[in-house]
Amino acid sequence: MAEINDNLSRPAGTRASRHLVQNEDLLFEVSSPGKRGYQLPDLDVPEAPLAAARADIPDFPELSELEVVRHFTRLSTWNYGVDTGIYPLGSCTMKYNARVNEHVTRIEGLGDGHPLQPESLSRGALRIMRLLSDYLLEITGMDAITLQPAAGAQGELTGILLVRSALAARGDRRRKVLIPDSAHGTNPATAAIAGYQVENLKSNPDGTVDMSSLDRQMTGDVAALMLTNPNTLGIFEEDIHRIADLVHERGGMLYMDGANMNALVGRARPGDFGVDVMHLNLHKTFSTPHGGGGPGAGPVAVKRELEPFLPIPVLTQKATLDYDRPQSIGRVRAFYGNFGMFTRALAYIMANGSDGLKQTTEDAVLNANYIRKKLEGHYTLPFATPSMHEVVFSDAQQAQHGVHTGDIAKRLIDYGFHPYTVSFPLVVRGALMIEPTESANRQEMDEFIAALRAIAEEARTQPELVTGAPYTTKIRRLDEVAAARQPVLRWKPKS
Amino acid sequence: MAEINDNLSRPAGTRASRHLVQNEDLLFEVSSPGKRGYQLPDLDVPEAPLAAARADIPDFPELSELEVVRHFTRLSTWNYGVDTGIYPLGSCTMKYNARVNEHVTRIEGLGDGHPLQPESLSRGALRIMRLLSDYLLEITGMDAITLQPAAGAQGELTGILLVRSALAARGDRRRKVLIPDSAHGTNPATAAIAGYQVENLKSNPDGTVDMSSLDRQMTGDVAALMLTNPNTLGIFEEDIHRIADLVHERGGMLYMDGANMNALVGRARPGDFGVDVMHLNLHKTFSTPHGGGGPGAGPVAVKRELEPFLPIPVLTQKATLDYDRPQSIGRVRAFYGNFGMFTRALAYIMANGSDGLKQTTEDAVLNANYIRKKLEGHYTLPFATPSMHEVVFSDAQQAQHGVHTGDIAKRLIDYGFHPYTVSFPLVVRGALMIEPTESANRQEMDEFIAALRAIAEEARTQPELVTGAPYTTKIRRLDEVAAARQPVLRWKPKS
Amino acid sequence: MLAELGLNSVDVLFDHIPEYCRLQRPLSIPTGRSEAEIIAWFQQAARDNAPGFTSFLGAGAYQHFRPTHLDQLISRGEWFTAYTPYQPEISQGTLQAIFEFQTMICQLTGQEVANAGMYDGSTALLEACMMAARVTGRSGIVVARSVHPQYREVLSTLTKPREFPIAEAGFTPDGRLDLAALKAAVTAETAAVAVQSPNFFGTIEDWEAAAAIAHAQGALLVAVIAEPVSLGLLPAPAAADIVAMELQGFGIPVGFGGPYAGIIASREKFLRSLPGRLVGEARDSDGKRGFVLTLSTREQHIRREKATSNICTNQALCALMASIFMATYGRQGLRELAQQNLSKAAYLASACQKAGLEVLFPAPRFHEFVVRLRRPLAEIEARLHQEKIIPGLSLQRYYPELGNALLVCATETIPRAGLDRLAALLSEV
Amino acid sequence: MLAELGLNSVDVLFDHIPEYCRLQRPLSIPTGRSEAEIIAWFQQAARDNAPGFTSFLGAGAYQHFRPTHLDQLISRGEWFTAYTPYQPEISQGTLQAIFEFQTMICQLTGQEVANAGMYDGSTALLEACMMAARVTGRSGIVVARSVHPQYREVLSTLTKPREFPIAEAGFTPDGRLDLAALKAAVTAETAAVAVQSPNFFGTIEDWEAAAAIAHAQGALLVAVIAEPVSLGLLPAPAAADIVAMELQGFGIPVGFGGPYAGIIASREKFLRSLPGRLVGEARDSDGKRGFVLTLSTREQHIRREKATSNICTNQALCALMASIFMATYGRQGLRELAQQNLSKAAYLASACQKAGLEVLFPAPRFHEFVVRLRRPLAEIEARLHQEKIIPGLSLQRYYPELGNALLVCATETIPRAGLDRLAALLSEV
Ligand SMILES: Cc1ncc(COP(=O)(O)O)c(C=O)c1O
Ligand SMILES: Cc1ncc(COP(=O)(O)O)c(C=O)c1O
Repeated sequence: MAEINDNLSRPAGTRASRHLVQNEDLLFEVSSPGKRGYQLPDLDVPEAPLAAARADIPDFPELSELEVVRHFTRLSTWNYGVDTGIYPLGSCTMKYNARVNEHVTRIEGLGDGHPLQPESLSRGALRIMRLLSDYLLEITGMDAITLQPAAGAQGELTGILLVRSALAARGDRRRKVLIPDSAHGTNPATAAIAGYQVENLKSNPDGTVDMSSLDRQMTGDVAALMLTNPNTLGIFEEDIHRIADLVHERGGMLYMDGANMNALVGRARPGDFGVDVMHLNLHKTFSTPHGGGGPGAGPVAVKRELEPFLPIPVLTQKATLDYDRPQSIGRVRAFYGNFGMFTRALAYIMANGSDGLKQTTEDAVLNANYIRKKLEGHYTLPFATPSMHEVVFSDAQQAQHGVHTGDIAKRLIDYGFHPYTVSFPLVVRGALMIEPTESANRQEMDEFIAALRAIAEEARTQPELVTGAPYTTKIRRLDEVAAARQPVLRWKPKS
Repeated sequence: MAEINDNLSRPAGTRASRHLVQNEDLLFEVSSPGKRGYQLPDLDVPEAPLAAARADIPDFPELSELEVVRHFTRLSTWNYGVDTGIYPLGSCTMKYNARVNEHVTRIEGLGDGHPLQPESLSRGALRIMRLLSDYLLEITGMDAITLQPAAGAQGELTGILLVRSALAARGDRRRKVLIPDSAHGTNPATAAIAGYQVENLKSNPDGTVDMSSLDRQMTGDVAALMLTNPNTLGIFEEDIHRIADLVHERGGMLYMDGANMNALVGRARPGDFGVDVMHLNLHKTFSTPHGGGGPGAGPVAVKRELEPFLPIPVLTQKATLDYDRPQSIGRVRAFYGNFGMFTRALAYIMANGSDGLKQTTEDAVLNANYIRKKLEGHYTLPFATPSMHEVVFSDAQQAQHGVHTGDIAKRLIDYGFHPYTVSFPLVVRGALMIEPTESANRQEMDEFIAALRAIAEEARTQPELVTGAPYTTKIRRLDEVAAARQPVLRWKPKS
Repeated sequence: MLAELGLNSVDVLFDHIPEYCRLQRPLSIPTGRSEAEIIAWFQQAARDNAPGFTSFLGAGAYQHFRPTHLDQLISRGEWFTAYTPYQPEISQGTLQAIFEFQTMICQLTGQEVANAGMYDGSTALLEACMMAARVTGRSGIVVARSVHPQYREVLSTLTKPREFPIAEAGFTPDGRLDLAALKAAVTAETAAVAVQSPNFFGTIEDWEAAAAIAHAQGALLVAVIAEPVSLGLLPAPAAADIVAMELQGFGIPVGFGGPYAGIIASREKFLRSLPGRLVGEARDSDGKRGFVLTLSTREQHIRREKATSNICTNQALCALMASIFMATYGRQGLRELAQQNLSKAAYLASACQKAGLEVLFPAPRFHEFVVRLRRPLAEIEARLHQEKIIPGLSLQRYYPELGNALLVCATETIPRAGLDRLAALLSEV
Repeated sequence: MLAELGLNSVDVLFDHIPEYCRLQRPLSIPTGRSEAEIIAWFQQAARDNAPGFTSFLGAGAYQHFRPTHLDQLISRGEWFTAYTPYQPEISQGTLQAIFEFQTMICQLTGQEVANAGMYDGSTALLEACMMAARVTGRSGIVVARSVHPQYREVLSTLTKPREFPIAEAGFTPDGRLDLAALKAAVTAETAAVAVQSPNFFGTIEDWEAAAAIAHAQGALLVAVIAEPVSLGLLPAPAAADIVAMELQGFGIPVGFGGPYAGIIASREKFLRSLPGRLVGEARDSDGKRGFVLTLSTREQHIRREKATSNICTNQALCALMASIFMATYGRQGLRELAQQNLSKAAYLASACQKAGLEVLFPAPRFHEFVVRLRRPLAEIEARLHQEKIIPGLSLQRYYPELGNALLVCATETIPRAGLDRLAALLSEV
């Protein structure tokens, strides 16, 4: 074990070293009575009384400003971000988050603007929303858009509600939504919340929609097919035209989960291949930072028929706010959505421009295919179908030695890389879902490839080395099962 | 050795863990042809020709913006700063660098103001300089000040030139400067550059100025005594009155190195105890960040007699610039000095106020005495004299086991702390010079004390453990001797 | 790289996309612009808003001082360029921060468990009501009319497909929830009773009274809090069963309405019904404490259509801002901050009264109140804008029954002179 | 803690300070103010300068676009809250960055070694001359009158005590160093010949010619460079023996004159005479490459009065800014940047000429030039300030012989319209 810790745990010649980091206890444990990290101006009006004020907030932290800075600095050093290195989390599009996007978002007059200030004093903000909307419409080929949804999943919900209203307007009430088995979990969860029954649609051996199943399942009771394209296997649904036609013929609508739009920008537009409604993830395709799990933004773009139902307020062509929309589904979120993501996404689009956006798409697809080519054979490729912006392998070969995708992921950490997405999509048993994005450079991709090859070799020759990983981290593999069995979800003072 | 690496190297229950960090080669090694990290606006005027333009900058780096961000992010993770933890580098006053100081420095109209813009358009900047000057004069008890010197050492040089000019104005030309053996290296270096012979003044057994030596050496040929007070041993020169009187009686001037002014602010003023001229280090006492080795700022404050000689331009009471100073020594630096440090220091003074400044001094002195008390016995205290803001031990006990101050420092790293100042001041053989500053909190000081006690124990029982340290860092102990023997001071392409 | 793939053009990689799907022209978007031009463009946009105005707008988005270290800390790449901490060994920073966040939310709200965050207050209210429905097996919702109108709109939009019956309970002339009306509205079919405090008018509600009414019918009380700063001084909604809170007031920029962050806190016994992510303590193979995402069998990526919510990406970075804000102010500072807000609004309300304006709703309030204007805001607005003042929010759209009512908010950011000035101007125009 | 020290008051710790030294009253400074008040105070101060003005000032402090990631990176605590890398094992970030910096400076200047930085360009010139004196064993300095006047002032101030004789060499009507005058001034006593290019007037000098004159007498040529951006296009001063350069133009804020950073680069054979810090490659006990401060026997902390300089704290963070700037622009970008500066100034100069103004000095120039005004700047300034324009620097103080001369700088930051506007205004007033 000592040997493993010492040598094998730090594979030579890789990205990874081990270095000193600071331990840091919980805020409550480093707290000491009477400290505070901030000073307010002296109160310049009489102190008002409040009869029923609370006595105290027991055990709430008490730290100096420096202690706060150190605490959150130290914690950050245990994290890994895009700024740290390649972050090939499939389906998440972990691309570079340019600093200028952060900068413009914080400009005075934007970062501190109030959502309810009069329109006459919000011209700049509305112009930003209008221009972003226009660009997104041009990119998707759709007719109208709402920026309101807070993330992809909320975009899905908004989209499905639009479908429901549009069908209702046709006098058509349907009870089901069809979802491929490769879909992201938010798709079925959304459909259920929107009051639909979810029906599973099986993939064919190519990893795409099985047309005969679709033909069978696409009945008059199906409101929509929720399709991801390229799908979560990174495969473009080549039958998209027939799919769309079939759905439309049967009176349904085609919802596109646009999480993978980064494979298409500048090369193909959902509006041109039959999509009725779709969401975008600004935090994926348009580089707004992932922030450790958000915020994101999930604009929903629609074809003309669905436009009357968009959430209020609707941004008009003249960049004013229209609340008078009798057919609207209503609001899906207070105010206008995650405005700070709009500024970032718009800055991203401006910086890239039409040329750069297309190049970005091409680089993302090229990188994924490069990784695919270099890892084929070392890992099992479940589908021979061409890949777009991401590639999904399975751990079939490694599983024979008792090494699974989750183990390989942990071992990748020892090589200095953030793992790929583990065990998704569910249609592939033991999936390794790899999305390099356009941001990965050649040198680091080669190192990443070499690492995964080396791990494949380790899985054969020293499987317990892989299943015991990671070794290089401050905290070793955590027992998630025990954690869930007796959940401890908050700190409590020792009594 | 494996055992050392594994267990002993990471002392349990300390601040230190080891965690994954990224390796990163030199810029030139990660460079690839054709990349660039920045885009300029299109040139909107005709491209002008230049006959004798250079062909190229061979091997200059070529990186994308993300690669630049990753490079400098990764490099930073191998560093240790005040934000990381306690940084008890004696004489350097590594205190908290408040973020608001950074913020105000970058406000539009300040950060981008040009030094040569007309005074009528620089009122705010001049007001900042005036207010800072006034506060520093109040704190030091001196009569006039220049903010121009770029750091402490340049402040010293400025101060000594002022002495030279003032004496010359008295018709008195002297050749020597007297400097205690405990002084910082910049003191003798400065005196030499200012054209003086340096004469060493021995300390007495209390670690302070030996009055009889001073009496003997303070001749009519000595222009100044350069005294640090509290001195570099952290000891206040209790005879300061007699020292000043003696120097003045013999026609010399008393220069005070104010690097340790953080022990006095709000409690004692050099202007009240006979100092004629002194410098301050804004990056020490007034918390401007150390930046990995600067920038600093070294204002020089003087008594009335020296005022006519201050560098031009002189800031008047009305916050205008006076260039008409016939007796001035001239400029010591282009423009007005490190203005960005003035804003930070002023914000620091404003945030603390008279009450906070005094408290800060008290906390700094209290912390140093706490550490002294807790380490006494474990390490040898060469002087029994009371300590102020820092305490100096010697490695006498540890040296018996072949463990020296430099080894103890490296071992401290394994415990998660930045070392103290090693081997300075020179009057103490094997010095450990510890300055916690007011920013160190009790908990971390206790851990630091425990670490130094544990190392004292290790030095006795496992000296080779200490002399082999550090074990926890990415790079182990570096061979500085070999590096100096065959210096490699730049990267070169492999031929 | 193309060569290594045996390709002569990147186009080949797109060949399998059917011809008719492919875009045959460049996007009609200008070509890439430089950073300098982009910054200049946004600066112009910013100037076309209201930089430098003194604003008395609140209504769910509150201006507070944001400590400068807050943005500096979250701007570390390790925070803002990471994603959901799926790989705990290299995400302990985010995980520990969320664990701390959950704890602080519990401490503030008097609840036993809190999740890692929702999108915002409005969607948190929705999720809370759906959770109540899961817990009670009922679907009726009674919501106070003094809950933020936009929150109520969101609730109505997103529950419509599942046909949750929603009833409203009005408010009394003192600006508080009409408890009698509430009592009448709550039935044995009621899953959730949603009450906001301070309510939309800034008035402080009585959690215990509302809880008693809800519990009497077996319904759950959903406490809605749109201004977290109020919890520095106001009693924790410990009587509530679920707390749906907006965190914007805790250091998140007002920023034209988002991104913000919401949370759900509740009782331990309802844990398995909670929506959203949860972080829990765990041990590593050496026995060391660490943190992991836990109880994910509630979530969409495992449970799919049976999940407690469809949420995936939440507002983690905003939650981190809130954590840093809470840690910075701390136990004493938060109280002082709340006290300042209370005092500023009290001063302004009385200044308005002294200036002859009618202040509606006499019940105790936090930092917002309603004042009746002599004329509709639309008629006097221009004059106030000239003075670089945004006086507050007209309630015309949402509460026409209140006439020319203006919702005014005064936080710690407005010095006394600014308060005096507003009172003077409002009485003039 | 006091208790543990057996003290009942912190005052005891100051008791050994003699009574008469102790301050018996509080400092006459206001008590501590809040962050919000401090920010407001500085914002007011900023407004009292010239925010939003278009400025054509250069003269040793140049406005360039600063990539936004630059400030974000240096704001990481690991960079800006660290100090001099005395402990290499926990300072490899700073050390590697300086090693890269030294390399890039060598690549740009065509020199063999470069130090880790000096305070600024003016003090770098001084240090270069003192170094030349050490190397040559002489003390005479000949400096071109077209070297930045403030640099010359600093040189004069700081060499005075050691009585280094300084002679000046004038400039020709084409704006270049008068080589004949230089030749006449350089003697066998001359240690250093200091020449700036682009010189203070923006004119480009001939390094080889100056070097030949210096070397003919055994003196060293000190090349002064006040605008590093010029090196993107201008030939490296490889003929010089020492380069003294200001780095402000490489991403360091103009910021009212500082902090900036200077450097000294030179030939390998003069290495032991270099002032300032140096970082070198080293191996650790496992044979891994690392970096350390090296050759410190030249420095004050080891050598004391025999040190090559008294410098200790230098301008490391500014040097880091320069490194990030250089790495960001890179091999191609730096050239393009220089080309844009060259072109803007050329355009403006010709626009001024077209507008009927006299442009002095016909020799090739970089991004600055001298134009003769019809009236003294003082008479027309107010009008230009009204238009929010700062037209440049009057040369009255430093070069009275040039009459109403104005030094004008045009960098990449000024769009064409701004250039046209200045030319038009200058010809009007
Ligand atoms: C394919 C797909 N669909 C939907 C989502 C949900 O988007 P969000 O996390 O923004 O709610 C994701 C996010 O991971 C995704 O990958
Ligand atoms: C006592 C003392 N004097 C002088 C100096 C020199 O100051 P600076 O580094 O700012 O030039 C120092 C700096 O370390 C010091 O500690």
